[in-house]
Amino acid sequence: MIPLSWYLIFAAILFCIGLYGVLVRKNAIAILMGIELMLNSVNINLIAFWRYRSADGIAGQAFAIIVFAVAAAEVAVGLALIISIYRRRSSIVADDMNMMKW
Amino acid sequence: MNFLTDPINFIANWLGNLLLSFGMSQTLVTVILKFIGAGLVGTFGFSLVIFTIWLERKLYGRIQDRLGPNRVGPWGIFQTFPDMIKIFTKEYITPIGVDKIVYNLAPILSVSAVLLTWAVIPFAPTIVGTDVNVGVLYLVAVGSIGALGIILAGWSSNNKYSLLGAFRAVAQVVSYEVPMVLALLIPVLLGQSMGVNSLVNAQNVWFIILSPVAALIFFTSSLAETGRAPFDLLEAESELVAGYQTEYSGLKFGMFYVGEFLHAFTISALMAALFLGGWRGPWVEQVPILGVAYFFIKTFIVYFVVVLIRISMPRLRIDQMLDFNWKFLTPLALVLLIVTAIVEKAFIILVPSLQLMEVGVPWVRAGVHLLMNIIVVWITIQLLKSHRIKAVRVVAKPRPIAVAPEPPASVIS
Amino acid sequence: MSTELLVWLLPLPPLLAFFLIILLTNRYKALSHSLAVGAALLSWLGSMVVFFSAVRTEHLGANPIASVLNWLPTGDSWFQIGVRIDPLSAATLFFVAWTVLMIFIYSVGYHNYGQPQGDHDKKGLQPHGATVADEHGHKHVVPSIEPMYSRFFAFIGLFAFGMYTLVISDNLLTLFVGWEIMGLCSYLLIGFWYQKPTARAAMIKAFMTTRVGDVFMLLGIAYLYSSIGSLSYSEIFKPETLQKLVETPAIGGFLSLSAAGMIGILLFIGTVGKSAQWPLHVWLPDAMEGPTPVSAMIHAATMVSAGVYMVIRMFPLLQAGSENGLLTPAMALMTIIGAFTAIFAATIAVAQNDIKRVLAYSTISQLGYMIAALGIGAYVAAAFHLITHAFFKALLFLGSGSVIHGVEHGVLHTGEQVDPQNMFNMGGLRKKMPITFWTFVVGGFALSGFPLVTAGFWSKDEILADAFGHGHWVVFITLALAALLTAFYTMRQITLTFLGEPRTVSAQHAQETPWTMTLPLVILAVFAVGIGWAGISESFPVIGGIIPNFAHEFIGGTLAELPEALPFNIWPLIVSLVVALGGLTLGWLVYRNQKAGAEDPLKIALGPIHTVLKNKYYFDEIYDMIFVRPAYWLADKFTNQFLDRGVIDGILHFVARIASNVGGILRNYFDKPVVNGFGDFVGEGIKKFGRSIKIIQTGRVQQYLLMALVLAFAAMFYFVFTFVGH
Amino acid sequence: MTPEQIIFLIVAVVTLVAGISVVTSRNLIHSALWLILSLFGIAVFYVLLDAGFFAVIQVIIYIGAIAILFIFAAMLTRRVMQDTGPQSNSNWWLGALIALLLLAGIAVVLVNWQGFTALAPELINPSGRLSQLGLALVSPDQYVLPFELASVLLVAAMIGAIFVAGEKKQ
Repeated sequence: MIPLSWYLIFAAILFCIGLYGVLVRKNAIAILMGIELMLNSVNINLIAFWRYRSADGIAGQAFAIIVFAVAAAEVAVGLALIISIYRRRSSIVADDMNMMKW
Repeated sequence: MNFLTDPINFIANWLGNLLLSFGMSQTLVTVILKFIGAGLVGTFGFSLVIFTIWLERKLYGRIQDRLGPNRVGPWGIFQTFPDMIKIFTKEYITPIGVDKIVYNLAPILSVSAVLLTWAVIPFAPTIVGTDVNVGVLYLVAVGSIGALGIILAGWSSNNKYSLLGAFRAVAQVVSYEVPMVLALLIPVLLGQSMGVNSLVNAQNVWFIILSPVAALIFFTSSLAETGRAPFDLLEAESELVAGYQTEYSGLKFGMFYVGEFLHAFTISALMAALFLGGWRGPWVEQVPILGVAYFFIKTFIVYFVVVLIRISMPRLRIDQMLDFNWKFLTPLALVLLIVTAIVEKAFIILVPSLQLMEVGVPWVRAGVHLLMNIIVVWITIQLLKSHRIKAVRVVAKPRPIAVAPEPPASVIS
Repeated sequence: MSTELLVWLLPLPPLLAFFLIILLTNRYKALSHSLAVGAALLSWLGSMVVFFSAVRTEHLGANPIASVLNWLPTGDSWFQIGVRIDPLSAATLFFVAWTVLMIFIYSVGYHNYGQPQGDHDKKGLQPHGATVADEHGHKHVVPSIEPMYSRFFAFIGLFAFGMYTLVISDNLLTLFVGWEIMGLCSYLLIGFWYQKPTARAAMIKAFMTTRVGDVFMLLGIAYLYSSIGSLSYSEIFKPETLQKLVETPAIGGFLSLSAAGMIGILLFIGTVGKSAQWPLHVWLPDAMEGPTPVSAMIHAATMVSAGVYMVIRMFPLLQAGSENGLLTPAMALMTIIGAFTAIFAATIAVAQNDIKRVLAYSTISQLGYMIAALGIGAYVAAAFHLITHAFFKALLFLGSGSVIHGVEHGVLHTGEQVDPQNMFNMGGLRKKMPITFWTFVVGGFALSGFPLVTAGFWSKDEILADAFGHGHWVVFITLALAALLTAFYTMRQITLTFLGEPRTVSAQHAQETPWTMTLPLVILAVFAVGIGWAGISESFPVIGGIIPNFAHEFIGGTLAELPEALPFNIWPLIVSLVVALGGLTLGWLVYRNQKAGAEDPLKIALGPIHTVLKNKYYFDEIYDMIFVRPAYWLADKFTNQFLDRGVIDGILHFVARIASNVGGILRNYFDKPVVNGFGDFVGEGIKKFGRSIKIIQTGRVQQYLLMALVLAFAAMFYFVFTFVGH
Repeated sequence: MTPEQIIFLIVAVVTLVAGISVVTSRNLIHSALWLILSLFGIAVFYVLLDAGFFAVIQVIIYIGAIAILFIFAAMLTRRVMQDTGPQSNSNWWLGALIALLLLAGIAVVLVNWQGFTALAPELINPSGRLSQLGLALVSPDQYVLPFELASVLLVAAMIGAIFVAGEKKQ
């Protein structure tokens, strides 16, 4: 039997990896990938907590479904933005997009 | 259970008992049996392709007023074997600049995705790889892996045409998944299950009678998923050389080739299982092995249609094809799904109060669904009529390539 | 699905059709009428299921099919709305479903579906015909399709929704909602051809006149609610509630009425407006400006019936407090108004030439019949006549529409300038339009009460027998006279329209209408005959009792105690035989030899009285003088010039000047120095501060995130250590 | 060590290695492929957690749609197959520090929590769970509102994405 701690630690590591990707990758698409990793680790937590803490309910699963939907929406809009930016500026390096300042 | 009525389970039982008597644990025996089963289904699938390739070439020939393969074996039936030997012994060419891992991974993904589908197809009431309770979703999931294979092949080849083929693949395969899933939901709704075997079980009346439109949508969109004519834009030879498979040779190309044929056969099998009653037929309850025969008869009928379509239809243009998907198939499938859901729910509510005769209920239900389908089709046709393009689309006026110089004025006078 | 749920769903299809047509399919004529007719068909199907399950239910009156919902919270209780199918509403539902479906189908043909677009047709005007060329190149003018075809179906869909709502509702409020929806639809449909000035005037007239009745009805409903705190029928008709209402005197001791009487009279005024009883009858004849299916639906079968339906529904309340056969004030009022209207409208009908106006006055007269019947307590007879009348009057209206349509065809064909609605321009149509002729004859005979065969005979006879049996002599004689006149003008109409020789070229070229119009006629004709057999009194000689008196048993079951069946008496039967046959014969004798262009023989016989009748006793002119002109004067001179411009504007200008002065002072001495000064100070300060820290804003999203996280960690560590410390 | 634990450890290691490769790989397409592998690993976890439905959904949505979208976007925004130069910005050490700090923080919080090492309870009625989830998502007193909100969000995202990425016709 696998204790809950394994899943939680695993999810935490994955979350931190994703966070690292978001913080340091130059490429905007890679940043989105980092976000996906973070969302997935959250989903693992949701399902794991559901399985270990309240297996007779469905709250965890329902939330996971909604996370799926949000992730899909986020990727669609994010990639659309990236492609649109690429079309205008021929670059998807996040640091190049620094127009929004004084 | 005896050998004559259900040989496969009989042998499996016997083998299991034998292994248990060797002192193996129950888990291990199950695993071994599952592996043997998977190996059998896979091998069976591949060997079937040998036959379908011959069948298709033969049909192709007959339609074009040729003989088709006719040298190796009776009616050329062993023609595929020399071809196989040829393809096995060809040189593997790896172009410069390819992404090697991905390049080699792509054909494997593409063929294994198709083969994975066979895991949930019920051949007979008792012969089914594994009856996953979300089998229909599994089909979709596995289908998307196939798309992945195509994209990777196109990208990793370091070739413009391959990449274009991959782009088209994304546009086509991913788009056509939408109406396919929507159409798949209709059997799910009617059979009230997502397991493929329980869907077959639920078909007292074949779902193609209950919802011919759904069957048609599913058939069309899965045909587009296979990427065969008239939807073979991923590899349109007149535009893209050979699309995503341009840079492949030898066995790797063979894998794509086998994958395509197997895919065509698989969608016929799915069509048979989901809409044509699968293994259902007379006396199947007593003799389960008969189900295999029924199943394959239905599958081959559908496959025959698939081949006929491939042979006789011209290729679509990419914009036409996407228009057809997003502006016609998807809305139609959505409307049909809503209508079916409403009718089904209304029927479930109504049946107790109407006190219909118990015996007639499935047929009444089928009739009501069929009627709604016909109404949907009728309204669709009316809408199409009223939106048909009234004038011929205006094409830019042809410009003369070279203008003749004005004759000097003196000539005229 | 339970029957209750089905009842809830009955009004929905037409409403859906209305919205779909208005919002989506307005441009597609075939789709629109398919939607509307399909919706009517669905509702009809549901109604039939409900009706037959109602018929099968034992003691339906005591245990109606009903369900309620909490709707509006009113303090600590809920205002409930619900549906209720008791025998009366079931029977009403039956005829409403049939007539509505027939009229929907009829409308398809009436608006010339399948014909070409008109040459000069404009929205808001009747179609004027289209020119087509046949294979020889000859040009013909044929009827053209209605330009606002879809709109018509949307409106009648909404109308059907209102009617179904009214019939199935179990309380006065939703009944009133349905009532008002129908009022609106009637307004829209009468003015359907809104570019015709007469249609515009008629629509406003109809709306305003019925509004008078509706206001009183709303007062009655409000009074009822404030007295007993509920509007649902089952609450109102509890014996203790009725007893309480009878014992309470009306507000202000008005005419020493009881509360029950007061409410009854107020509600009855609503009926007077809706069912076009004297003195609010003036709108109905003018409403004939609308398309004929509308006349049939609104002004014969359903909407005007709704008024009568409402008083029948409220009968226990109206009757409350009557002892040993004495009429309550409300019932007495109903008797007087009903009987008077019956004879009054019948006399006018005799002198009308427009085929639809005759029918309109006939409708008023027949509704008066029902009201009078109810007034003398003949509950079942009134309800029964309501049903039979709905069928044969819808039949007559649709038939007249068919006639007009046929003659219009002739008018278009010949290009003659004649009024296609004037009966003196017709004649001899029985050969041209046989189906219309025979069905019209069936309807006309049913209206005149042709003995034994037709439905009208049985229901009318029952009313007369009731009046006779309860000793209301005056009512009996009045109604008998009205019946005589009815038979006379009906035969006048049939003779002028169908018999004899064609009096114009157009009539010669009239043509039978398409099947969408004749099929409803035939079906309604079957009902116009057959529905009467459901109400043959059991004591009737020879044929009584062969068929059980279904109407009496079933509809009578609505009341708490079944009304007793009257013993058979030969006199009212003889009278009704004499008036029906006599009137018919007289009508035929007078008009059989009418020549083209000749004077109306009645005019020669009656002289100036005929002129009075023809001008409807000058009621319109009188109302114009008494109500309309003073209202205009009041609005212009008093409200507009004195009140609005003088008083209200003056006050406003005065207030405005003061406010403007106060504002100026505030601006100069408070706003500019204090508020602006402070605002500028804050703004400048923020600007300086921002200028000094703007360096942090690099525009790089990842650096922001880093900074945010670093700060979050700092905050976290601070809190963790603080908490650990304590 | 039960077989389950062995499977867990193998899959976890593969998933984490794939995850690290996602954020460090120089080639964006390889990143995406590693992402797919990582997502597959997570799907396996769902199976281990008795949520087979989610495993299938994970494959359909993440691998069938999202990952393909990533690859597609990467291909669209690429001139050459190989990326050159470092793929991380100059703050990479700060990012790594923050990530490690966060991990440490979470670990500290988790270890101090007494439910940390709980074992899974027996699953009641595993087959009816899917229909229970489906009913809960559309029943008015449970999750219909969030569910509908999510669907509205998806529609809005779809329209937004089409609008943003679509060619502007002048």
